[in-house]
Amino acid sequence: MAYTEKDKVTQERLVSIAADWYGQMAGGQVPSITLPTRTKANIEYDAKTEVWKYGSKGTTRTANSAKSALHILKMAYVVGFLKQQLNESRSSTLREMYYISEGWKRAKFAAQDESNMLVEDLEIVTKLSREAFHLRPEEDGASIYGPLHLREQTKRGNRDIHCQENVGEAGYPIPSNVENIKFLDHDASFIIAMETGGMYARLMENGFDEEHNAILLHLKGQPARSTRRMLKRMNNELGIPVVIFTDGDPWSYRIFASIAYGSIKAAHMSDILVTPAARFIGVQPSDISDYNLPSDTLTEGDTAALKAILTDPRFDTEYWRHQIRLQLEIGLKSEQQAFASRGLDYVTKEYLPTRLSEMGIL
Amino acid sequence: MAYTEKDKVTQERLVSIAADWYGQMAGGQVPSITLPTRTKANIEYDAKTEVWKYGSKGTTRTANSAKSALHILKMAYVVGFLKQQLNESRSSTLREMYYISEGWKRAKFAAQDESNMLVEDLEIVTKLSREAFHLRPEEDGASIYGPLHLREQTKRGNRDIHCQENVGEAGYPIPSNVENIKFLDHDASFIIAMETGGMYARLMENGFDEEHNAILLHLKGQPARSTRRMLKRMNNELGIPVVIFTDGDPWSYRIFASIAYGSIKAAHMSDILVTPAARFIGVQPSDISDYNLPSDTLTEGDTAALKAILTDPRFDTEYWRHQIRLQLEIGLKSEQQAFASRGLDYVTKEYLPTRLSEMGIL
Amino acid sequence: MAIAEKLASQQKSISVAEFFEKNKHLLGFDSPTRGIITTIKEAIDNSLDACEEAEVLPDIWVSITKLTKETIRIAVEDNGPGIVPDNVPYVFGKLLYGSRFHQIRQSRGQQGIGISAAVLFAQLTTGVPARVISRTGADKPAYLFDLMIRTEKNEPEIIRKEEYNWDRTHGTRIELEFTGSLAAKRRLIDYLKYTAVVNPHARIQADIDGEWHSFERVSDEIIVSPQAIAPHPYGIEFGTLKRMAAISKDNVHEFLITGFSRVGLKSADQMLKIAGIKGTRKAKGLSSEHLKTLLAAMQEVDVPPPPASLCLSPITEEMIVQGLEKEFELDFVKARTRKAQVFSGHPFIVEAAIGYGGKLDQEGQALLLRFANRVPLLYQQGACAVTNAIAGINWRSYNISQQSLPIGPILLLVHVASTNVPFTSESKDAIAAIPEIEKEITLALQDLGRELKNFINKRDRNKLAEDRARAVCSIIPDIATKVAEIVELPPPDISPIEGQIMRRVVAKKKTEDGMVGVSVTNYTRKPIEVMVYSLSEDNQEEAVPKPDFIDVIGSEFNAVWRITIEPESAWKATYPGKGRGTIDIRGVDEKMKVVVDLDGIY
Amino acid sequence: MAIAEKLASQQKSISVAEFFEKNKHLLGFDSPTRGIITTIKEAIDNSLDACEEAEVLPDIWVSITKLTKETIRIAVEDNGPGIVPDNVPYVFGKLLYGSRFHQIRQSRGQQGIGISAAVLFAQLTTGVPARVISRTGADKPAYLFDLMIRTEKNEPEIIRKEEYNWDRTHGTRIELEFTGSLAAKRRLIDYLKYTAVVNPHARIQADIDGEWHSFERVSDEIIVSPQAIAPHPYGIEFGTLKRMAAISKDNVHEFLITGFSRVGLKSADQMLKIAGIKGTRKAKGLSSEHLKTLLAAMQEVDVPPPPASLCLSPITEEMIVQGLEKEFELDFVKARTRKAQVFSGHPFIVEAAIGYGGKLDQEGQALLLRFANRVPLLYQQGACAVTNAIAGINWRSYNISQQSLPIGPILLLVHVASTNVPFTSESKDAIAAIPEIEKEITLALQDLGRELKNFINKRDRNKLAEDRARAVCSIIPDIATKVAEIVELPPPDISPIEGQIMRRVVAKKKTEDGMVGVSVTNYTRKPIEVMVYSLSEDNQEEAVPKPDFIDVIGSEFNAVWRITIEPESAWKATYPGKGRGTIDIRGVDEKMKVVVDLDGIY
Repeated sequence: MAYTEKDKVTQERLVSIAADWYGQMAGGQVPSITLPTRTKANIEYDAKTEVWKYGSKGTTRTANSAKSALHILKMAYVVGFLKQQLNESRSSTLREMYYISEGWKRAKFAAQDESNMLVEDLEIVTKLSREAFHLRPEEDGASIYGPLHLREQTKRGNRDIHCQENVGEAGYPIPSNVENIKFLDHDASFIIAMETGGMYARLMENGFDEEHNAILLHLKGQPARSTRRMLKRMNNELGIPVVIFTDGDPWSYRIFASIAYGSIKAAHMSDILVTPAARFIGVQPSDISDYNLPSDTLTEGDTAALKAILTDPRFDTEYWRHQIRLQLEIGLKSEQQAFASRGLDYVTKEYLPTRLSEMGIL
Repeated sequence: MAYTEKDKVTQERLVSIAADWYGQMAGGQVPSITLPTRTKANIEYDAKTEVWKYGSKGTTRTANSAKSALHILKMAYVVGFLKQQLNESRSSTLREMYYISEGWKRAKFAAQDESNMLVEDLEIVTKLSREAFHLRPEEDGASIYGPLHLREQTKRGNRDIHCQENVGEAGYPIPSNVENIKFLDHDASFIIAMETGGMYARLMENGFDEEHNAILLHLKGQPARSTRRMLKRMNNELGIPVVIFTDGDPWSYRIFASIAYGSIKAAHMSDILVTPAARFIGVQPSDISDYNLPSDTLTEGDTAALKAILTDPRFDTEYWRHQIRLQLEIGLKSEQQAFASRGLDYVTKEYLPTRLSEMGIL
Repeated sequence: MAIAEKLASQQKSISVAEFFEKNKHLLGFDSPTRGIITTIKEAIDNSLDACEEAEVLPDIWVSITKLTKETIRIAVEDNGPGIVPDNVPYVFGKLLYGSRFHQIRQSRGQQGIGISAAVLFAQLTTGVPARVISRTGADKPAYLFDLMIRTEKNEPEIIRKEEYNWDRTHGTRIELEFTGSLAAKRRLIDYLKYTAVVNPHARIQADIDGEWHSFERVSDEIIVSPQAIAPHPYGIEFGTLKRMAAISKDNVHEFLITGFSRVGLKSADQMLKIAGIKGTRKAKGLSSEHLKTLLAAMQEVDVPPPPASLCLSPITEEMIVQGLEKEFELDFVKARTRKAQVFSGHPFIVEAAIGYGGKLDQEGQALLLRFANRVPLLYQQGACAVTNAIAGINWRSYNISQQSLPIGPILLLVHVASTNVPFTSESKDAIAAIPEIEKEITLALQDLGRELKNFINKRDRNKLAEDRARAVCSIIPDIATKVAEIVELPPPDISPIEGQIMRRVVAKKKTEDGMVGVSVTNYTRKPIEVMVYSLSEDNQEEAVPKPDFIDVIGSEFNAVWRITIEPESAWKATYPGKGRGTIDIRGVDEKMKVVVDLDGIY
Repeated sequence: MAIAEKLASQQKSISVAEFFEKNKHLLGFDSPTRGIITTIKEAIDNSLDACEEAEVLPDIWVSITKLTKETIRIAVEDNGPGIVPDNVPYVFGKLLYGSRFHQIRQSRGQQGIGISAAVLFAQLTTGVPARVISRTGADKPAYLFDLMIRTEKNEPEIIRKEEYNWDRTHGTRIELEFTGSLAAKRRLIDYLKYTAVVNPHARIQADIDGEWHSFERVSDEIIVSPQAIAPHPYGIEFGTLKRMAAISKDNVHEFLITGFSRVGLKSADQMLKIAGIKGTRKAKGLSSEHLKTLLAAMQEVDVPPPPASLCLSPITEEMIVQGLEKEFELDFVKARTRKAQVFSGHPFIVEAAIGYGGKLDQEGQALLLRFANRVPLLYQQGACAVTNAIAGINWRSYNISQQSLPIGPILLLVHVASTNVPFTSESKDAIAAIPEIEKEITLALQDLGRELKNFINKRDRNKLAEDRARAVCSIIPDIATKVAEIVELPPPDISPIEGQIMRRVVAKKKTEDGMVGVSVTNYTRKPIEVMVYSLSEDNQEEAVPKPDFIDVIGSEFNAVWRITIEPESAWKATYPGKGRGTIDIRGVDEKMKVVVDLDGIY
């Protein structure tokens, strides 16, 4: 992790935040910082890159309340820490930084959440990702299985790996820093990213990857940044179509949205994390009745989440409006493994081939 | 997954459960089934195998309450389903079986938990593991990084993998069925299994595996059966010592206990899942004061859990009594990444070497 | 200072009638609506008291007629002993005139205020005189009076008095005209209903502006009127003692024995000894100082409680239960009459009842019926010691929800009978919080609460067991089918299992190794006596135990056993044979019996 | 039937004294403990009423002495007009004897029962006669009486009457002996304290068994005694009308005008026209039917409400506030005297006050002071309309927690003044739930609640802003240090930032490009007037704006500006120079001022 030129830029951007505050204070002004407003109302579609980004609405934090003053103090400490870490070519996790803050007296973090938020703020201000700060995510990357040959630059040298031939049944696990991967070759028609491990294993057991030249990807719930970056790179650099297969409930649609549209939390990272070409294969609300799937009644929380989706600009399309309204109407949700009620092979022999050809991929 | 001889034994054991019920009913008796009582009070230390197993206390479920009758009915359906699955050499996840139960009318499962419990009951009665029933776990296996060379028999043929040289930074992911792994070679002095990904990455970044010939293993919280089985096999078959490195709180001690002593839930599987030789390296309650670690106050839940541990026969040793009482006294807990407050290298340069030599491993 | 003379000139005596005219809310005449209920209550109380004294079964007739939009005429008529003509004006036309004020015994009215206050209220609102008709016997004429009260003097004014041709041989009728409305009709009917509950010997009929309500008597037993007793030494105050002594002609020793309840020769001696007074002195001559010493001495000597059975007349448990059942058709009702107790020297008895289910409202707070000396209390429930005591009981421990009062289809009745019921005000709406009384109420209701809990539990338990068994029996066939499918055999006969679960009597026949077994299992909760019939080609003469009777019909043997089987027990007979034939049992309800021939299954 | 005669023989008249002796709880003599408070209350009420009528500033002396373990002597003495000797026995020895019963005006006592009931209670418990000393003027002798009540007749019995050598020129003293205890001493002191609060013109001194309590008068204004008024046509009942007509000598027209409040020529004409009665007929001769029609007509004509200012005597807002402040030392207190209103023809005025903080208990329920006609109500708080009204108000909307009553360091005072305060019972403990009265109480308290909310909010806001600023100022230096470390520069001077945050007046000097800027920013919330002093080697004659004064001291120029700055505004002056020298401001508290020379930083 020692690309000195890149690190130098990062350092400069971080220090310039402190320099701004210094200037404000020297001029007798209360220090402040302006950040884009991080709400649903302030994300906008960027036609050029086809992703959703923060709009022009900004929120200024001025140190004239104890809360804001403390926030700026903590930000100053984080900037100081990162500056030093970059100087020394070290890296650390957010959790480690949280513990390092023990020595920061009043600037000590009250909770992990707080340091996470603060690092996001710095990403936004510097227009750089946390990986550039040498901050490692805690979250686990997903696994890949399929006809893809890649080279990972590790601390122990380069590793060439074929994601069918050189890996066990659990596949190739995506490392935390995807920038270290170079694609060598592939023979894939499409990538199918799945929410659950059960479905990933089902497709593998049924030989779906071999039959359709598919890359199987296990998202493990809400996908980690590295997973999203990996999807983006495979789609962007190798031109492989991406389809997303999740449960049929609002939380799962949000998984899809975070891949295809970008998340509100990480809208400032949309350029590198979002795969606008990714498409939703299912479980669609219409599938629940079309395939007579076992289902659960929507909870109050589900209904509220669906209604929130209806006001989410990212979902403001004919397709989603129709599907969400349908789901609110029938009041049901189904999991992707629910297809098992029609037999263990139904999903690979019937459902997915049908949907893929509907979508023009098969 | 088609080892017909093994499958035949499995099938016979399953059918014999149904045969018992048939006999009871034909004789005018209400059908019943007896299972070991699955509470803390009924696990006993087995000196021969050095693991904790269910004792002799049994609970008999007789179908003279609606709840028990329904339980027996569901068990009968599961037995029927598994008999057929084995016949057809198929496999499935618990979740898939849950959905298949949609077609079972009144025997349909009300919740996933219920089918899990039931499969555990069948494991106990048949003295076979769920893998023998061709039931795949949903849970994710852990990752391994270190000087270990192995061969995995996959559905696509054998794969030979060296867990340092043929894998990326995320390591080698343990597959769901560890029985398909054959160990080829290794150069390891010990295995260090860690609770958090942050610590796993820290040891890798700091070159701990190379410096000490250590196999790093990321447990990902409460370890999956496959992870525990893998540890057991490495310890048992390769004779590599195992140390466990978790946070310093009661939930983490339970992680250790599930590896070294067996869990109450899976006491019937202790023989194949438990590594009695595994040792706890930290975070020990005594480390909190010895190393002046950042700590949190114990919650009411923590205190209750610690007190429960004091009555747990598995923890009835001098060492644990001392540590748990100490922790109750100081009223604090610390995470493993808390060592970062003393610098990013402290854990690999100071803490672990000191502890390992105390334990006679280094 | 001239001011004192000026003030003195304004001072004058106020008549008690004036006082109550101004303070009519004190007597329960706050509003015209309430005034009507109070009037009827006072009239009925008087009628019931009079009938009791005359030992007559009361027959009371109430009529309420709307004369104009705002005027109402009330008439109450009874078959009581009547009132002698000379007394009629005073009974109805003078406040504080009565026969029971100076007596120590249980009665409904006591102060001699109630009915005259109603007359006062009537003349205040309409100015129409009260009309009273009364006759004291078949041999006497009836008289009709039109009466008013001279408020400033508290004296009756006779407007009219004449002989009257009345078909009743004895009784009294009063008619009053009020300004008021029938807004509280519901409450009035409740009042009549509750009065009927605690006066099961009375017949009350009411014509409420054309609506007819009749409350029949449940019991023909004439209530023995409580007798007056002398004051008890523990309940007396200095002023009373002084007054009693002043009018006594006896010596102190005799004065103590005759003047007080439960004071005998011995206790009188003790009292005098402690007080240091010679028993031979005249009571009249004792100084205040002596009397004070005597009073103190009287408190020190052990004297038994007052003779409650003489002066109090509880309704009795049986009568309360009958009364409640008639009016509410309950699933459960129990009553308690507690032993007499004393507060401040006044004897009292608490009676209570709990009713459950039936026509009671399934939801909301319990229906609370409060009574004092057989009179229903309709107002100020919240201020009453009864309500207090009930709210203080932990009803949840009887599995009854509670929100201050208990909640559910529950009726609570509490009756306090005393020579001196301590009301919170003269309108007699609520019983004052006397700890002794509250304790008795609590104990009575706790006792009843436990019984109610048992009743509810038992009912719930039976229902639950039945439901549970039914649920199990609906699952067993599915198990049989599935299990049979797995083991690839025909489904077994599950009727004996069902019999066992449904707590039936199950008879089985099964043949193994040349021995036929006939068994009868009693899964019910009661012992049974049955006849077992076995019709078979096998010779059953060698059966153990031996049949009570064997009949040979052609080639078949008909064996009969007469047996008794305890609950949850089984009887069995065996004999050599091939098991051909049939069995049956008699003596058990068809619905309770399951007969299975296990030889027929395979 | 012989029974009727037997019953008749037992019937007799009951004296009102007997009645109340038996029902003493009705008058507030439930227990010896309570009896003592009631006695003192009745005696003080009488004293205050008498002083008011005589237009004397009341000086009341109370003494309570424990004679034996169980006996207590109470004495109450006043400087009132005294009572003429012939009347003394009746005032103290006869129930229902008084001067105010037939008058329509606000007074404390009304029924002529209270003090004689105390005498009755005393003789009942100890038998010791009441002692009364009274003198009506310096030119008259004082008389001493020992009095008892003949209960069965309700007549006074004079045990002793003699001239007495008394040092007072006028006044009355009563002494009574009771059986009882001082268990309620706390409540008694409260009663005296509360009485003092609503009678700021009275001095009350008490010797409670050796403990001395003094309540000084706050106001020397003599209260004008309320005057009696005629009844209002809306509040009259038929019976009263009939009685009034019967004793009238006027014709109906005159009868209406003189007999009733607020009935003038015109309204009398209207009433007669509606009733169809000739005005010239004598009122006395009208039949019941005519009177009924007249009464109805009287209700139909618009008549203004009764003249409350004449017959009622509110305490007034100012006096309530003074009284409360003296006794409770509150942080906040406000009072409201509402306009007079009418219920059932009786005029009434509601007054209320809210107090907050000070010596009040920080936790628990609000302290509730209830008054009726200037008399504190101590018992039955739960049954009172005042409590009801308070509990019905949503105090949470005034940011006050509530659990039925409001919670916190709050005092609520409610005074209901009326010609006829509707009590729930004759013991006068609680005001009855009259909607008109409850509404007035609610409105008064809601109004005060809003003011209290404003007070609390403002106080909280100021405190909060100050706390917040302090917190921020403790963090700013850390930010400065850390930021300086990152940019590798010396820490900046942060005093102007602190000045801004702490809302101070900040003066700054800063030199850029050869121009010196002197600025003063007023971050406070008020406009300021300051003098700016600038001592410098730079010549400040060219400063814009021009200094009001320039002094040359050696090589230095001393410039002075006198300026006014609005809140949150700044003033600035510039002049060419190098920025050497110092600045200062005067006219602002040192603690509020921050002066920074930014030229000194780098």
